[in-house]
Amino acid sequence: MKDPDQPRRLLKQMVMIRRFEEKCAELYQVEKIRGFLHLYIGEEAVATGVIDTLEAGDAVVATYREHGHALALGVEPGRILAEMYGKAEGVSMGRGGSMHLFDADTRLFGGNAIVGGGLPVAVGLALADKLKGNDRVTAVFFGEGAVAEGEFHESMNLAALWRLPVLFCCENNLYAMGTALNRAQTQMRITLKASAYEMPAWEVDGMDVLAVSQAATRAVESIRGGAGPHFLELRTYRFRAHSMFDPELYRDKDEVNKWKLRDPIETFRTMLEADAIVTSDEFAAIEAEVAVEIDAAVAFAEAGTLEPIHDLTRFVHSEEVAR
Amino acid sequence: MKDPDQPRRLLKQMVMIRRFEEKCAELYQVEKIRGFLHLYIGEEAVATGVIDTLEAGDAVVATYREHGHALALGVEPGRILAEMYGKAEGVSMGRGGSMHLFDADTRLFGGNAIVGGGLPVAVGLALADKLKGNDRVTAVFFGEGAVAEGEFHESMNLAALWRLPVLFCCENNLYAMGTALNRAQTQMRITLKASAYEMPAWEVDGMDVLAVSQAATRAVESIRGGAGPHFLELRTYRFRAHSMFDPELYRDKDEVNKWKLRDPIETFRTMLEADAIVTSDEFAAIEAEVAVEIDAAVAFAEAGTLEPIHDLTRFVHSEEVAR
Amino acid sequence: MTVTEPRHATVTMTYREAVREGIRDAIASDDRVFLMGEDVGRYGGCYAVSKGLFDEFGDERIRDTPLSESGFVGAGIGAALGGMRPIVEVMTVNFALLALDQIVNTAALYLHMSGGQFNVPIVIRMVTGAGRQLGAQHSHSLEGWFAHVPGLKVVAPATIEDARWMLASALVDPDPVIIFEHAALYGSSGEVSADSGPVDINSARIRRRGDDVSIITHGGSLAKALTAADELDALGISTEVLDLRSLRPLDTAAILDTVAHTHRLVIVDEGWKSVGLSAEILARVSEDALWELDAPVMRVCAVEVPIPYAMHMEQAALPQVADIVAAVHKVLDR
Amino acid sequence: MTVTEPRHATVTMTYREAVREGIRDAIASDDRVFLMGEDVGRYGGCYAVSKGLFDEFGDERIRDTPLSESGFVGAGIGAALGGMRPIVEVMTVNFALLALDQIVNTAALYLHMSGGQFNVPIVIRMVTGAGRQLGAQHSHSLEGWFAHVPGLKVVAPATIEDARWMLASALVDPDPVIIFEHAALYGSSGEVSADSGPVDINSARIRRRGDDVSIITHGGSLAKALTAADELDALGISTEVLDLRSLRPLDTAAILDTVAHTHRLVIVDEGWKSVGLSAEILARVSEDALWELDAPVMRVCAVEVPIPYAMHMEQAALPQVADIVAAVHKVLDR
Ligand SMILES: Cc1ncc(C[n+]2csc(CCOP(=O)(O)OP(=O)(O)O)c2C)c(N)n1
Ligand SMILES: Cc1ncc(C[n+]2csc(CCOP(=O)(O)OP(=O)(O)O)c2C)c(N)n1
Ligand SMILES: [Mg+2]
Ligand SMILES: [Mg+2]
Repeated sequence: MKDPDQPRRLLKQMVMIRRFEEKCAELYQVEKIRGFLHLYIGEEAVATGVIDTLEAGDAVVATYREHGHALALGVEPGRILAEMYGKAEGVSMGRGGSMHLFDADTRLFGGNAIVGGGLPVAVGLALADKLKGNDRVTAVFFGEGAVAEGEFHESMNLAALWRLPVLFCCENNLYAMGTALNRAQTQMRITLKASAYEMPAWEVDGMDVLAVSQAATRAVESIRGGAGPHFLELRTYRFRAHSMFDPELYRDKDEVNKWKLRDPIETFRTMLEADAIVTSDEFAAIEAEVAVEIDAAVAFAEAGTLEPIHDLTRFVHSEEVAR
Repeated sequence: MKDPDQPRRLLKQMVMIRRFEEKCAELYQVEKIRGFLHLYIGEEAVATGVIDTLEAGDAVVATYREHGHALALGVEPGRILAEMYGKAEGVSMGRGGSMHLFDADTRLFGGNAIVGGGLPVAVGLALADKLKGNDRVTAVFFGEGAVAEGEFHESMNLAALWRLPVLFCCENNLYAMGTALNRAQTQMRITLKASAYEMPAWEVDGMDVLAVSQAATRAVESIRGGAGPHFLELRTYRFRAHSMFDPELYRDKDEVNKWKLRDPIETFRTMLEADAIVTSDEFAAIEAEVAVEIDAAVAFAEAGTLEPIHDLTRFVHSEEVAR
Repeated sequence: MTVTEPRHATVTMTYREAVREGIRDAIASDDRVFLMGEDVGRYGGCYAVSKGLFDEFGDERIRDTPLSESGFVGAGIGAALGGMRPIVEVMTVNFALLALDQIVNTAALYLHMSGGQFNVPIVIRMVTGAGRQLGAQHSHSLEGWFAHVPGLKVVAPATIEDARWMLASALVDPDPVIIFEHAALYGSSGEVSADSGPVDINSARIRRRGDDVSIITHGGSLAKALTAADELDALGISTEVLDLRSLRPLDTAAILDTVAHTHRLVIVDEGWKSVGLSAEILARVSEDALWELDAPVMRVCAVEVPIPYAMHMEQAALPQVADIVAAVHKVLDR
Repeated sequence: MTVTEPRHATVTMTYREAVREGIRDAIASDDRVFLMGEDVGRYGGCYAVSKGLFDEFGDERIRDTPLSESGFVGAGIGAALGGMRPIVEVMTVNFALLALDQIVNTAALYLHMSGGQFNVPIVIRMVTGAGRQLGAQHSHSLEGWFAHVPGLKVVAPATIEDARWMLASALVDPDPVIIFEHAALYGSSGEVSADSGPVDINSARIRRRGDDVSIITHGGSLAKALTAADELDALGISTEVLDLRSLRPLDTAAILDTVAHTHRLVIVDEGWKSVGLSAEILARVSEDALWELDAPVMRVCAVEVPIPYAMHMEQAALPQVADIVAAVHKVLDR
């Protein structure tokens, strides 16, 4: 392994996402967080592994299930939580909520709540980079449900045709709300969709953070080398309901439990412990650090302020002076 | 050949389409026909070959380049021409024009002028047949340009997923207005798009009416046998400009002339004469019959009447009584 | 011959149940009817409207679709052309933006473009509205857009009764009908006639009689208007409340009648004001009843801003009872 | 310090050339600007607007796209977010129905949803209007839909001068601007200032002064309104004609000013009447200038029917000079 810090970093990142979202679920129960809340629990290896390979200046476009992506990009947990509280100190000033995390510093372009809606945007970001001669990559995340949308197809075609630096990351968690993949597609090998655009596409174990990281590294290198867009199908599973409103009538507990045996954090931790890379004491330390960060995040969100109502009509148009 | 009348029938049908459209071009010059006029000249073998295999009760959905399809379905030439004249005797009462030929008797559901727009409609027609237990096929025609549209992708997926009796007929004439296929798709083997939906797909010489007919026959049989949707890529070429407004800056005369050597009517006639299936006298007779029919069509259109203006607001809502 | 109308038996149910009963009825009584949309089946519907129907009717008649709004709405149109009577559910109007080509360029135009040959008897249901902190992409109220388009009919059931019975009427209609259900209404409950059958879906209805001022509204805002009317009543102001019910066609006669009666008008619409439904109502009144007006009409609409997530900001963006009351005071100048 | 404004040099060109010059200027003077759309390059543009630009600037800056309206409009939005200044051409508003998700849910909302972080400096040009017998699917006038949406700016150049210079202003704007070009205008020609530079795109402009009645219109209908004004002049009726230019925001002050001056108003809009742009203008006048009106306002709009192909029917469906003249007589009661 080239980067000696990587294992611990990835592990901590995943733990951070997990504990952060467990806290979100709690806070939702007590109505500190409102609206729709989609948890990423079970899928942490995907955002963690992919985003770890990105560099400063690269862009990310994600969905409504994007807390993990924001955290992995290094957006402050307190500002994410403050956003869900609807506070002015939130990443999007409380205008966006859980589904609309945006951050200019880390180039997080949403938090898009229209299934498939972020894909053309990612294509355009990459087009801008290509036209400017920037050596940047845009990673776009979307569920396997989005693959049925016309916008997916149009975006894949444009990116391939113009050889744009886009990394398409399909988070295949087997369900789109209650619709199992086999109810949405006859051809369930999603990488074959990419082949229809002559785009290199790999199936990756999305529960194995190292596998994700390796595949993403290879793809990002190839993209930066000018080979055009690449496609990763990241096979994963969400352990929780689709959102906080979902009674989960469409899948049975056995299936969920079977996948939980492949918990990306547990399996990685066990491996690292077996290889003596991270000891159980160190793991406990990680948990402790994370707990402190999350407490701080909650404190930050709680202490946040409400934007004054008279500012309601801000941000309909830009406030730049030079019109 | 099982059907002894077929060769002559196909030949005459193609000649009819050719001469009819040549007449349309003339009538456009003298402003009898207005609006957009898209000619099918050069592509006659496609509609002729496919539609010859359909049975009464099957449905057709076509594009704005659909005179050939209407004629092949048996819609009266006079009523088609009257439509382009904007006369009340036209198939669509003059409301539609060249791009919107509709005919309930032959189940021609447009004449759709939105690229890709007819595809979901075809899927729905087939869904209705499947739900009703009808043994019918819906053939939908669209250009290779439509393959980039999201509606194409969504329709292919739905038809495949629900195993609907749809025959997808992609008229690949290599250009979408001025955009050559290689400017629109990286992967130019269009049948591979169908593979992404596990749909059987064949490349067919669209300049050879027998090849078209054979492929369509096989596909339609398979569809009626319950095998779900099939896809034909019909490789053809339009000899004329995209519409009457197109200066054809995007392709050179050499290319056009090369394709004209493969004129579907000329090659078929030559073959039939060589095989002594149709003599040159018989061919002359066909031309003569067609000329008479076209004269009659023009006379019919000329004699047509204008719908009274006070009927303008008809057909916004149905006139059935039982609401 | 006049007969005494028998008083219909009534039952109590939620708006959600009312919509579900309407769907159940329609499917059970007509082989051509089926429900199609994202997660209407196994999941039970995003808003639990179709819960239980999948088990009752199976996957052909309660048809889950992939996420392909243009595709399955278009397929619904095709099925309607093919002789079926599809009820297509677009989860919310926000996602219907992906299906507008099919709704406007196909459903609304086919009858006309075909010279009367092909009508499209489709019913498209969709959720509209804001108020649950779902953010800007999930809070549109675009009824006005649809009400702009000839060839469509647009209705908005605001009461449990209409939620229960409008669907039947929409299915009888030979042309496309769009039904807007406001998300905030699903949990509300009330009395419904047990066997009304198809109701008139072209006319508005007075929901409260009054003499001093009229409020015209629809859908999710009706309850707010009625609450405002109660508050005003306590202040001695008698308010008439007209529920539009049909947004296209608009019941101009009913609109003019209430204005002729009270001479003062407040329009309440959760959509944005500019070029919205409220503008059309105001326009019709000004065109046809200008001299009836004793004061300029007031519009109470959403503030012209994407709907924010934070609760206090979202509430500030949406029409509130207090805004309605204030507007009434203004048109009454007291 | 007052300086005498130098009289600008003028040149004569067609509307089509004016739009082309605007694009050429923008691309030549700013590396971030490029034109993207269906057949804008090798074909020279569906309406020949961009003819020659492909040879001049090459395929990166005059970028042909596949037929993927949602995809390439969204890509334009992304490119704008990434620091470019794309001009995206959607061939006609009819096909923009396929791109509304990106225009409304992304372009119009990103600035707001991101709490002010991400503005979208995209310009989207599209052709609108009817009158050339293209049938119902190619004849929509949906400016009013776009004018309904907060976060968008919407302009409609009706003159050669505006066709020439509005684009520059739209590109300076940090937020999404939609430019509607009426198909019937491309062939018209007139004088243009040679070096105006960006013009104000928020205000309406009086195109003809008059005292008896006002006509408010925009885009393709301006010429009809001016012709009507000429005819009325011959009858001794003095007509003021206001060209809206900006459809969102509407220049309410200018609207109210002309009404305050003439007290009688006719609105001309090629879009359908119900819940259209004309409704909003009428509504604003009624709200803010009710007592200024000496007669009910008249709207001259398209008949509420899909636009038919046959010439006599199409013309009957669209606002005509004679309809405008008749409406003026009606509001003047003479
Ligand atoms: C265009 C659109 N259609 C429907 C929805 C409602 N919706 C929200 S999430 C979701 C499921 C998406 O599934 P998938 O893409 O697999 O992502 P996952 O939620 O599994 O991460 C649906 C249908 C939406 N937000 N946008
Ligand atoms: C959605 C949409 N976009 C653009 C157009 C304009 N347009 C009309 S025909 C055409 C080319 C279509 O090419 P193709 O699908 O290959 O069919 P062909 O004309 O070659 O038969 C275009 C771009 C349209 N009618 N609809
Ligand atoms: Mg999923
Ligand atoms: Mg083609």
